[in-house]
Amino acid sequence: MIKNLLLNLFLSLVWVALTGYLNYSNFVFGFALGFFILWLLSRTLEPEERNYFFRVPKIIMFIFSFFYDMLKANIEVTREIMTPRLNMTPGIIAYEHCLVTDFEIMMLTNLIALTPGTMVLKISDDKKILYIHGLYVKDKEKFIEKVRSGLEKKLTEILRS
Amino acid sequence: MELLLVLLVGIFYSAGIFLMLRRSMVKLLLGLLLLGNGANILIFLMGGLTKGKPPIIGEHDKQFTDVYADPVPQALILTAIVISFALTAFAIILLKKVYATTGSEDLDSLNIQDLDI
Amino acid sequence: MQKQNKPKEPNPKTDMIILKTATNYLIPLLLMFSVFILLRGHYLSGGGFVGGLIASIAFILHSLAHSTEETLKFFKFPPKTLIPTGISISVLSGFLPVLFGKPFLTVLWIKTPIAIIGSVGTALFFDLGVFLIVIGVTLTIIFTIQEHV
Amino acid sequence: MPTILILTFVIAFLILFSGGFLRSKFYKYIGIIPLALFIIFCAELTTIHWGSDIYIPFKWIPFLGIDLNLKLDGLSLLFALLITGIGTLVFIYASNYLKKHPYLNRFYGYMTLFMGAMLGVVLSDNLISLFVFWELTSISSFFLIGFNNEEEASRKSALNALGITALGGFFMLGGFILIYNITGTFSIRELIKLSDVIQQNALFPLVLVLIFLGAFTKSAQFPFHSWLPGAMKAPTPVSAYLHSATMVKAGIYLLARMTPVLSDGLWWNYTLMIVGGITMFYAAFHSVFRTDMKSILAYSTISALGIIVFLLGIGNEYAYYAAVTFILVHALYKAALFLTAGIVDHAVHTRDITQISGLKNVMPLVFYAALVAALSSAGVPLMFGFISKDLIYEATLHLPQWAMWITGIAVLTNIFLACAGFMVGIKPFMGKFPEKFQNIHKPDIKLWLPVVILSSLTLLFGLFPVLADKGVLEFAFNKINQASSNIHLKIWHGFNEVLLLSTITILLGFALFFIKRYEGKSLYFIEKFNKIAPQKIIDNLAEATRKFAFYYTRLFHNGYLRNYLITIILFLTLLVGYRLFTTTPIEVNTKDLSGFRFYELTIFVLILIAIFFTIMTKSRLTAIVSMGIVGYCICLIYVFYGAPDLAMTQFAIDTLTVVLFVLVLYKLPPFLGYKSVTVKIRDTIVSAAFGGLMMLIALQALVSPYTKETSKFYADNVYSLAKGKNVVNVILVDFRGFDTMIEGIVLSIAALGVYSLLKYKSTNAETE
Amino acid sequence: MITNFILAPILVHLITAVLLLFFWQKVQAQKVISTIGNSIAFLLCVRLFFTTQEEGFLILQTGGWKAPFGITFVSDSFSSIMVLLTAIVSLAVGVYSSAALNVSRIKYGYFFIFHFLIMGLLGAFLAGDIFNLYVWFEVVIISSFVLMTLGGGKMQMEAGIKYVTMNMLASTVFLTAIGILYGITGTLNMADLSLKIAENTHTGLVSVTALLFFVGFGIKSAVFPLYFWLPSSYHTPPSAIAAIFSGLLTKMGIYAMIRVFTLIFQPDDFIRNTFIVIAIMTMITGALGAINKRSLRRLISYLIVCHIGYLIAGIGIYTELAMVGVIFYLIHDVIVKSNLLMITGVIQKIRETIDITRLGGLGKEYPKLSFIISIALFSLVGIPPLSGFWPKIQFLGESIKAGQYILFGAFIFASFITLFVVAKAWTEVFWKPSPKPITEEIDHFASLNFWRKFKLVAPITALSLVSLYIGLNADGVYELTQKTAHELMNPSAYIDAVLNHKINR
Amino acid sequence: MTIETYIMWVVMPIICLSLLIIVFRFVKGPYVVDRVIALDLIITSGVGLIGAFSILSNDSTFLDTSMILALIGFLSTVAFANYLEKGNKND
Amino acid sequence: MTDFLIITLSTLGAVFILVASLGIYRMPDFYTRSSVTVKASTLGVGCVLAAVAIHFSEFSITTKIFAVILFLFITSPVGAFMITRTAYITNTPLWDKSVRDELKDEITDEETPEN
Ligand code: NA
Ligand code: NA
Repeated sequence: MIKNLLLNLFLSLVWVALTGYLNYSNFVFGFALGFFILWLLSRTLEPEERNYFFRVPKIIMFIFSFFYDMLKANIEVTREIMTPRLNMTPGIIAYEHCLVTDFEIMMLTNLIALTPGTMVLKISDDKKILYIHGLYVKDKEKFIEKVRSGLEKKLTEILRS
Repeated sequence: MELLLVLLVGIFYSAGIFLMLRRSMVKLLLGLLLLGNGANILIFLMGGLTKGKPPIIGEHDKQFTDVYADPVPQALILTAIVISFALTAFAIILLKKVYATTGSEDLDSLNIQDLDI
Repeated sequence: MQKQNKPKEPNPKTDMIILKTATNYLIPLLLMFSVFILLRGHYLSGGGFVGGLIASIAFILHSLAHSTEETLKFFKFPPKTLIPTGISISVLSGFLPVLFGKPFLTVLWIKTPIAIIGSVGTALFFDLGVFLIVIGVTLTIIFTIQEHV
Repeated sequence: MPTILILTFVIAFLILFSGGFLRSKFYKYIGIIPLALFIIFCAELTTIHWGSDIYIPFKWIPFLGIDLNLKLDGLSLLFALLITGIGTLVFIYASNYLKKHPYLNRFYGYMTLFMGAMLGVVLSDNLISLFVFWELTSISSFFLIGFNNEEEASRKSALNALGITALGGFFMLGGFILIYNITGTFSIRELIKLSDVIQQNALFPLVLVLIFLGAFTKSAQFPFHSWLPGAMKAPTPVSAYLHSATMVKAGIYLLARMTPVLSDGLWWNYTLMIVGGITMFYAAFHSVFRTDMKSILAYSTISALGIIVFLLGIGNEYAYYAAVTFILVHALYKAALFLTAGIVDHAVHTRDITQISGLKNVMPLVFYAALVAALSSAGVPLMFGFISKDLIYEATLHLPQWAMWITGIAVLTNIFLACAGFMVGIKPFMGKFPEKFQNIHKPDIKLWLPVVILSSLTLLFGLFPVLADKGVLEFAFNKINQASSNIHLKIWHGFNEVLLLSTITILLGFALFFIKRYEGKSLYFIEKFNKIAPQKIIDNLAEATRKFAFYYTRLFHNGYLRNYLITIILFLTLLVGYRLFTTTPIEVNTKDLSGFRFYELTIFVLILIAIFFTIMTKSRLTAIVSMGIVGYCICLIYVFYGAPDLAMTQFAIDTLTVVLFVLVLYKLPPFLGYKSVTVKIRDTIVSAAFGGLMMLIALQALVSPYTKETSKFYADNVYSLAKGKNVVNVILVDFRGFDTMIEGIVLSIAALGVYSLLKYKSTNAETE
Repeated sequence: MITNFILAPILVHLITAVLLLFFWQKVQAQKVISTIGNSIAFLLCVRLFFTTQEEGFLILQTGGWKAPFGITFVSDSFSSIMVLLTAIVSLAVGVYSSAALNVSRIKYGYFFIFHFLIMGLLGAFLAGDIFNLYVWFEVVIISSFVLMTLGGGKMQMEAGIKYVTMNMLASTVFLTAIGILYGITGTLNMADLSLKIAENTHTGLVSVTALLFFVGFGIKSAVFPLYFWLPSSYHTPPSAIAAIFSGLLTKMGIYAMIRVFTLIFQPDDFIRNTFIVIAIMTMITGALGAINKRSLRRLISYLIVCHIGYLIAGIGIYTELAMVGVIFYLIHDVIVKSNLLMITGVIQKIRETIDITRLGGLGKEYPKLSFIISIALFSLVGIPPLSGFWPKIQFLGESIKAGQYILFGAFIFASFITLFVVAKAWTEVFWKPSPKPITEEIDHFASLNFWRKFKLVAPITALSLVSLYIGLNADGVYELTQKTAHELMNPSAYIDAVLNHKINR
Repeated sequence: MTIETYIMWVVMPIICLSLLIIVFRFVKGPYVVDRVIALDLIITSGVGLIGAFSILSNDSTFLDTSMILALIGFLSTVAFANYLEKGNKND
Repeated sequence: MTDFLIITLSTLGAVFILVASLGIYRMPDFYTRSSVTVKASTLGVGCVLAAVAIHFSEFSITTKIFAVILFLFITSPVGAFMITRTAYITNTPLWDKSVRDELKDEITDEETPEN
């Protein structure tokens, strides 16, 4: 995967060098072009080496969906803040995740933190449980489900496979 | 803005001195920090204010085409900031050491040896 | 407000993984950025001082996330030795023109510019010395304190 | 001559340094040194007789008009002969008196040093070189008085003597310098020609006061006489030499020397007469009540010095002649008496005249010598003292006004002095020889011979006064008077009122001597007056000064850092503020100033709040967070005004500072505050005044235009010459690179300092 | 001509310090390197002094930028005198330190801080740029902070915090003054400043700025009422450290004051009168402070304050002759004060105390040492013809000439008190029998080997001899000081030399 | 209406208002942690302010400053967190 | 078109920052403040910076801005996590209307198993 990424970057740099313009549209174009070429060439490869080409679109998808979630949560929070009364039901939830590496845990924690209205307070000693502070945790299961099917699932998709 | 900054300079100096006159060593240090910042802003002010025009020649130019902020005070302040950091760092550690040896950070309790004859 | 019981001592190791992992990715970024800031100081804002500060902040971050001992493993010699090294580089770059019969600290330039960095002169080495001094200084201060907290 | 002087000093230091290297045998012959000098000076007598002064120029510091020009005239020679002559005798005397003393080398070192210094005083033509030697005599006197320095009384006396004479010396130096300012010369020869210039100067009274202070302290005039009785703690040879015959006469010498320059017939003369008059009477009166031989002699010496000062004040020819004669007379008999006292002390280990009697049988030779001295002191005819006493009365009687009164005082003084002389020279030898002194050892020849020589001279000059007169006194007189006169010393003046007064003096002196009862009571009587005595006043003054010094020092240096700071700030604010308001009209030039934007105002408000919080909060952490905000806001200000480099550095440093604080603060207790509202109000006022002042100064500086020559040069050449575009950075690494280098070193020192400070763990055993 | 040579002594100290850093914790190596570096620097300083005296002004424009744009180093007569003094004191104290200090202090970097400090002093004396002067000041200050507090106990820490605070305050005032100065002139080169200030019509503001400099330097040089840090701190560090402090640190403030008030500002009547009033108060305060002190160091501390008053007074009188006195006194004072502090160190080694009431009998036990010490003491009190005496002639003379009778009185008072307290201390320390029995354990000095004794006593002897030389060769010294004073009071030659100095890039 | 005026009169005022509100929280506290996140928020908002300002002054040099703010701004927060934890008290 | 984008993004960004600040002002306890502010501001700043990137539309500047945003997205949540965690450890109280605190349960459970 790393090899492919580097190759792709190299190709885009070559493109920039060839055209002689170092600006970002040119670079992005070079990257896209390189990606396409590599994708074409990758058909001969074994499947496990090809996952790069599936993951890049996934990452892009993930970023967009995350921004969308973030926006949505933000609006929710905005409503909470702007309205005179506080209707929220905050609390701390113990959330058992299925992640493996520290990097994954960090990513999840950061994403939870970035999402308005949620916040990780603590990680249990066996690293299995995240204690999450949420604004609306009246329905614990729903909250857990939202995290599990939302962030965690997408995260595992892009980080694994 | 000059007037505002001048006022700020005054405030920095006043607050710095006021803090230095407190009993706590930490406040003393904070006071010194404020004084240093006040002096920096004063120097900055002395170069005359130029809004948003750093003294850096544009990427494609070989000379200044526009007005630019006086670079000399900036260089002086940079030096002063760094020196003041050095002194502050040392002073902070000294504070720690004083606390460790005397068991107090109360400046009023550090007056014994001056009274010896 | 609910009064909480005194919690038990947290296990810092598990809690720190977030900071540790983030730090592991940030440090190369910070170090690269610091070199970037150092090199182009002559043209854009930056220079040895800020560069050095950023580089040292990278290590400080590491030491906050892990421990001082862990961070010190990056260094073959203690960061203290960076100080005389940095001073030596600065002074030597200042002294070089003296050998050519010019005043101390006169900047000597290599005729042809080098890629990425641009014109290379003794000023760059001077700034490099400053860069090293700042790293040495900051790390010496912070690490010494951390050991004594 | 300068060679001789320098040689004397060299020998002095050689002796001082010799340690135990020179055996005490060496000191048996040490009298050769002064003797050689004495012979040299005697040889010079002929030159003087030819009528010319000897003048040897010797360059020293031409820039200051200071030289070592030596001048030997009658007056100098009189003193030089006294110094070397009596010196010879005392040196010989002491070699036995202090035999086997472990620090004999120091003793003779100091003595030789003193002798050289004293010769320097009388030979110098230059006021500054005179002062140099003058101070050296004080110092050597200090060391000699404190010679037995393990006794507290010795140390105290030495200190007291040094204190008084040195203080006077400093004033005198001031006087000399003042004279130089007026005349442009330090040379006494020149000054004599310029005496009108000095006397007509508005500062002449000040000159007089300063010179008098010098002379009076040195010559123990009232009220500065008190150090002299204390100086008797010195070994007796020292007392005889320094504190009677020579050093104390330095003041007299100076007055005599300066008479042609400063005598104005008014201030000079009346001051000398009054001070001398009081001194001679006061001290003479006191001397009679003492029981310690040396104490009696000390007071009578003071009185004698008073007489000479008094005579110089009278200022007629008789007086001057009397003065020079009395200098010699006194030196001879007083030295003899002192040495006698030493012999007695040496023999019976006491100097209390109420205890001692009948020594005549044991040491007849000493008795006769002492008797001669005592008689000379009383002015008995055929003694040299008689001649001088006559001249004194002549002088007082020749006064235009108050002659009778003043003569009366002089007679009274002389009666007391006569009595005092008898008390020392006769009392110990008369009467029954007590049992307890049976096994005393008889004085060595080295002890009695000097006394005998001195007394012989007294007798010799008494019988043949012309020897002394033509020998040296006449020439000394001429130097004071600046003209010769018809007065000459005669053994017999015929029957006149002077003889009558002399007779009265002698008779009453004897009467007093016999009527007086010798017991401790008299001492108690005089000590009752100690409360108002000058010494007591000086002591009280010293104690008051000490106390004042204590409270004054404590007032300022009171241990509280904040008081120090507040003093500094107040001083700065008042001084600079006063200057600002008195010289600069406060103006605000609004037209050149840019207006402010709301975002700048926002930052301003943020800083304000943060600073306020820093001040008010009781939590250390909150204070630090506030400081963080202040720092970041400053960083934003730098951004707004085109200083990205500054902003970056400020931010990075600020972050580091916060980290540092946080790391260190970890264990400190919460803030302590001052409860007192007064303190807070005071601090607020002081700091507001200071800040306000800085603000006003900055404002005025903004109004003042300046050329941007330097920054323009940098901007113009940054690319062409320094190949950079960021001017700030180029300034830092090129234009003003040296600052940066040193700044890096500052940082390094701080870091290593932090390292050492924290790592170093001192143990109690290590002191340095 | 390129006179990089000016920087040679500075660089030698710098290189020595850097080398010492590489030999961290190696005590013997530290001592050797330090001594070698010190000696080389000493020789260079001596040469710098003589070259300057022969050739007039030595000027270096660092970076090859002509004045007033680069940083200029100037060695004029005054600077070179200060450099020479620094060299003498640093060599003496350097040798002394290697025997006087305990091993841990050396291990924890005493020597390199020492060299940095000396380097800072040399730099300050040679700087021709006001901001560069500030930076050198900071080098000295931070080094002194470290030396002040290194390995200190409670006393030293307590003193340290006061010392640090007040010195940092002084730096801020100095920096502020520089800022204002730049604001009204737009330049930092001292020669250029001189011209620009002379042209400036805002005389009031100029005078105010000058006063700010006065206060800034006043704190550093410990004048009344800004002197508190000195008696609070000088008695706490080890004698070697105190020796450099007392000899050179306050004098750096004086140096700067003289430089600024002769070259940049021509003091007006108000400033001159301020100087004189302050001088009088400083002398009196110092003298009174010394009277009751039992600790020798505290006593000397106050005497330092007292004698700073002499110097300030001389500057206040502001005549060429007064300046002659100031420079002469400065030369004398640097040597004597450093020496005295080292002497207290030796006394402490001998008796474990420097409290005069608990000392005694030194004259009997150490007669030769006592003699050497007495030279220093006599020089201090100005017994003629020793070094302290000569400048008093100018001080007294010029104060009378200027009609300053109170100042005249203060001089006499201060001289007298100095003499008295020193004589008193002498009687107590050297004459009085020792109040406590001297045992082997107390006298750490006697048990030292020859070389250590030599290293302790030789510097003291050397400085005493220098004092003696200054006093006995007053003529030569006057020639030097007169020339220097003339240069200072007529700065046009300096300005001309700096601004018209040719350089080739 | 140019971008500059829009930024000047709409964007910057909003950010400034935010800063003032944040400072209000800073003043109120009540705990140090509240103040610390206020500080953190000021720094982050400062990045935005610098961004807006660079549009305003049409000078990209300031972005370097915002980069440094973004990179090391959280260091003080981390330090405070460490401190509070070790100090184990919330004064 | 670019002007519109710049205006939209910058306004959006500013508003997000405002929301964050209002959040920190209005929210009742530390945890709620922490959970609404840090990210809102991050998003806001991201938007403003995006506007800047479009404004300059230069490669080097855009990459720089990407870097800034990336850094912000890495560092901000880490800082927030650290301080929030510390807040909990140092007994900063929850809002009294909070519905549950499972962390406390867990900790007290472990501490006092007999309960
Ligand atoms: Na710098
Ligand atoms: Na201005």
